[in-house]
Amino acid sequence: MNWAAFLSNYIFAFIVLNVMLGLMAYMTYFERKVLAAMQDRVGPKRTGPFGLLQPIADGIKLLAKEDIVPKNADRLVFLVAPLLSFVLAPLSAAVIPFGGTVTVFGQEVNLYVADINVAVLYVLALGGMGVYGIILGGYASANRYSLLGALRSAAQVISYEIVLGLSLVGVFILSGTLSLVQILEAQQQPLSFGGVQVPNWYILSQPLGFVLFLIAAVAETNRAPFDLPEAESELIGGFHTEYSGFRFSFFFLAEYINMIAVSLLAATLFLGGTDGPIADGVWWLAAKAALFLFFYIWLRTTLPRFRYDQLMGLAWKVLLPLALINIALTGLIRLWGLGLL
Amino acid sequence: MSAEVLVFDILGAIAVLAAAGVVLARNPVHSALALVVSFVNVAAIYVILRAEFLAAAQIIVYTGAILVLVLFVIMLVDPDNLPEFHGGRPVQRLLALILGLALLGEVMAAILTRTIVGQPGPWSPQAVAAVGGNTQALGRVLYSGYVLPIQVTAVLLLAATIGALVLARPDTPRVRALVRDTATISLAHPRGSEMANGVEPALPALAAGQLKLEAGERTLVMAKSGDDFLDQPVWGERHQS
Amino acid sequence: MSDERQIAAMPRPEPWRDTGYWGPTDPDAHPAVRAIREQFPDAYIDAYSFRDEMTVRVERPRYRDVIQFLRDHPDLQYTMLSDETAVDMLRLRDDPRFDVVAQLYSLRRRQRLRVKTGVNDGELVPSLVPVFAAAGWLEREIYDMFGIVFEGHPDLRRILLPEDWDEGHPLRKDYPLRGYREYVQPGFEAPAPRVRSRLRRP
Amino acid sequence: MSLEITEPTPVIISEERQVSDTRRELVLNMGPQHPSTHGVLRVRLTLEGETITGCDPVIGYLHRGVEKLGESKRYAQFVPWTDRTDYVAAPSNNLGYVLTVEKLLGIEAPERAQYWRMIMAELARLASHLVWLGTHALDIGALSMSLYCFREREMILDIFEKFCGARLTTNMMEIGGFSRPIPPDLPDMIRDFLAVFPKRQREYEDMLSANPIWLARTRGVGVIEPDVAINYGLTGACLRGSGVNYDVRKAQPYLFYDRVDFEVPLGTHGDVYDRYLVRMEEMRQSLKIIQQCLDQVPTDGPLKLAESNYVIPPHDTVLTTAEDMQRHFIWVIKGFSPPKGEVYLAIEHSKGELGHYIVSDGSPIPYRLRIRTPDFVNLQSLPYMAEGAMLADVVALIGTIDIVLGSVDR
Repeated sequence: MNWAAFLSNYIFAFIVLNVMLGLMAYMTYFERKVLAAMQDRVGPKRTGPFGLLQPIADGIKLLAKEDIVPKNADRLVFLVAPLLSFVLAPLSAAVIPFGGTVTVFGQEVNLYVADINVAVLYVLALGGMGVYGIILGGYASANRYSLLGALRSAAQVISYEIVLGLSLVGVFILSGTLSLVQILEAQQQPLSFGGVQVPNWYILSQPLGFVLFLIAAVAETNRAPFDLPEAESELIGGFHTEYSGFRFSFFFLAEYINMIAVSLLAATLFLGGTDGPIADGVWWLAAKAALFLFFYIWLRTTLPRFRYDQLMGLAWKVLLPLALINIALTGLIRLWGLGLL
Repeated sequence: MSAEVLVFDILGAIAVLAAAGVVLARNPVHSALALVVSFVNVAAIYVILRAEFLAAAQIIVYTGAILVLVLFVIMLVDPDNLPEFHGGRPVQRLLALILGLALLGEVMAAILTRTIVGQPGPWSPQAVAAVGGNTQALGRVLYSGYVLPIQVTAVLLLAATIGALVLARPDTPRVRALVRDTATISLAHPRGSEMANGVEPALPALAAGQLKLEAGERTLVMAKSGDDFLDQPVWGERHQS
Repeated sequence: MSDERQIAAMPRPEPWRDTGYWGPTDPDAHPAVRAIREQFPDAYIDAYSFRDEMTVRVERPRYRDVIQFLRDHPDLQYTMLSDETAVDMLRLRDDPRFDVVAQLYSLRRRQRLRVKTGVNDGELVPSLVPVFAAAGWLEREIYDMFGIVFEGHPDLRRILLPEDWDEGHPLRKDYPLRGYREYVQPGFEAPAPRVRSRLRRP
Repeated sequence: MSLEITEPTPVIISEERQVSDTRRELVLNMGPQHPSTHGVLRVRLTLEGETITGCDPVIGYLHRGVEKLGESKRYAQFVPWTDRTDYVAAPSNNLGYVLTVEKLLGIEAPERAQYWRMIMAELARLASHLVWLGTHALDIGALSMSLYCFREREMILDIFEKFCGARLTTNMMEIGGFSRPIPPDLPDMIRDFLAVFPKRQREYEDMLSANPIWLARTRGVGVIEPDVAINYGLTGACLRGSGVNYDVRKAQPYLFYDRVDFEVPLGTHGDVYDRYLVRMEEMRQSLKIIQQCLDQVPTDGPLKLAESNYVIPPHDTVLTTAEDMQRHFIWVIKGFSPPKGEVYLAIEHSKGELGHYIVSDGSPIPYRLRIRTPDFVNLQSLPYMAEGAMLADVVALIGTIDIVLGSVDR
């Protein structure tokens, strides 16, 4: 066991996790500020300079709130469900490559926590497991309507997870691998069309895949136009109605971590992660991820909500066929490229 | 006892205990949760065996999709008309016990006497590494030797989905009973009055200026005075000029 | 008076007299009144006009038939029931205690008409719901406020007051302004405390 | 740290009735404390899976007995109560009541006052439509629409505040005209608003009118055929959305609506989207009306019919002339006694036809005061529209009827 490599990797993982949690907290602040700016108002400004301490204030408020467990709730499952979705959310950042390898104090440190050769499948698996947080939350609240709301959002997440997976197959065909590190390297070699240096980002060669991935990612995290099961909580009571206090904030913050994780994934897969015109580096990845986060918030301010049947219809009748067509096309082009056609 | 074997023993033990939990739990949802735990442990064991693709597939397919649908059924169906797990007449229980013990005996015999030993297939670790990892290896084998089985299972799954769709189709779409027949009014409007003579009155003459095109393929008709369109409301597609 | 006011544009004499929104002001010249007279000679009681409005009073049993007739008559066509309400005539006259008033409006001829009928306490009034679906809630409110029961109404129950309101019907003239007793909300023993502020009269 | 609540407070009361062996109906209570019921409205929905099979709106949570109060207050004392019924468009309510009383008394406000009444009524229509658009879009999910709409409404409320001192409960109209002079810079303030608003309204339309999700959520939802709308007694945008041309300002013009040129938009499909288009067009027409009124209004002349005994004498002459002081004293102590008779007058309120029916027995207190509010009658069509609709559509249907519970429950 090469203890030094393990230790450095562990420290890097520790840093990534803390950065993710910090980003998550300030993502709420970022969202409220951008939302306010788009709605012609100011947003949180009182707590600390420019309202920067707002996330901490929210955290303390939620901590101080009474943590009610309904009487006929299934106690154990009720307590575990939010933890499940909160813990699984940041794990998907483990496979995101934040850069190449760097020598620190003479020690080789590679700027990714783990390079699994099925990295994208690992992220999909985490998404699949995340559904359990929602379902168990709804079931354990013993409230008939939060159960219905939970099952609805579970059905939505499963349908869009399929679309998510299939929309990425195009990228796998082009890059020939599932590991994000190798996908990043594949995107770093610039292509040259008649002297024009074009970065080989997959958004250029996979536009349809990119759009499908974006829509499915927004739906997967129950955000913006696809937040019907939660919004319909006015009628039915979404899965986290019975939760209060810090337990509720687990669900609430898990959503934000999911958003950040998916934005990082999208930036790495389609916009060439840390690859940038001037100096490659993690700041490019951060800029691209911020672009996606802004897109999330932009959707939330402008678009109204889907109705439940339109939402499911969109997934199965529109996005899935498009994803399959995208795979077929990419496959044909790939074969034509290899001359095997 | 290298670290791997130790971890394997722990995971194996948890998986077996969880499997036992599936059978013993009174609440069906708890037994489903136990099943989730055992699936995750099996996936972890796959990872130890360097079969990451299988581990990811196990979690995505089994726990992520199939078990979620099982949970759907368990939660949506009322607990009281779920089949009784622990019931069953004494004769059945006795028979079940005997068969169970027989199965256990066979398995233990096979394991203890080491008669079942897998033959090493063509894919030695070096061959797998040469191809670029077990995902690539799996892909090659799957789509070279086993293309026919894949097509057959695809058709089978398609048939199953269509069957499910037919079963779940709502019986007959209800047409909304129009309230008009009880309280019809005789504003000389074809659908208002009882259409005694069955003839629909002519469309009202529409000056071009009166149409105001709007987004969403809709037109608003602008009435200049209180007397326009009084005998015939502007209704329906007929005004797509 | 200051001269500045004299030169004010003198308001038109009798401004509300000749708008023509209710048809001719002379009862005999009004088409609807004439049609009712010949169609329902027994049900017609009288017709009178005030300002530019025309009111027809009919017998209670034929109330729904008259209004159905006014709605379906080809050249009357009072197709919209603007409003239906009741007036407790306790202090103005004694014989029929209540008046059920229907304000009709003819979309086609852009004219209004008011049909009234006298009802005593406990008598049944033929409901207008089969003629106008609008009468559903209007009659439920009349029942809620006055206690007039409409025969033929699909579900006549209280609409504004809580279901367990057992103190009669508030808009009757003999119902005190503050009600008989404090209303105790279900689930509470005492009524909501009334704030006695120093400023208000005791 | 988690305290167990002893007995669960039933926020959502539900019973499940066995309709037939295979189907089971769910009864669901929506409200009365509910973010998208525009106030305290409770809707009992019976659901079969996703579609609604029965819908029974329960109202009366905001019932204050306005009509009973009307029978214990003098004519002029009741005016503040009118702007508490529909608290979103208070000037229109004042106008409705005051015009009916003036018809009973047989008097008419001077020309200048009538023009200013028209301007204020149209501004109230704009304010009410902006509240409708904001909350309707918010219910369907477009968050920022409500912020934009209330930003414009703020400008209208400032105009009201400059005119009568109050933003919401304006209580501005009096029997016989206005007793306070018109602030000199008010017309310019209104003209600035007229210059800014069309551009802002185009912003709303860019966000909603061609938005595919908005179209998907509103087109074909809550369809009402014209004859059914007439039969239900619907008025206002709910009726005009189905193509029936009935606008009280055109059908039975009051004030000077016959001197002003404007058009009445009529929808062709009678669904939520058409009513949205009709109301947006109504806003543009109101701008036209206000513009013409501002041009036509005489800049001087009396604001109040001071010489009639039914009207409170103007403040300045009360202090100076003995005769006015005496008239003022009698008017305040005894009030005025109108002729015996009954009067019904309807005006075009932002939500439909607002009618007042006053029976007078000659005493200074009205014998019977009936307020026919448009949203009470329009709300009756909710069960007709909701039957067979999806659960998520109920929110859109309540929004399209545009109800304010103050005027539904009175």
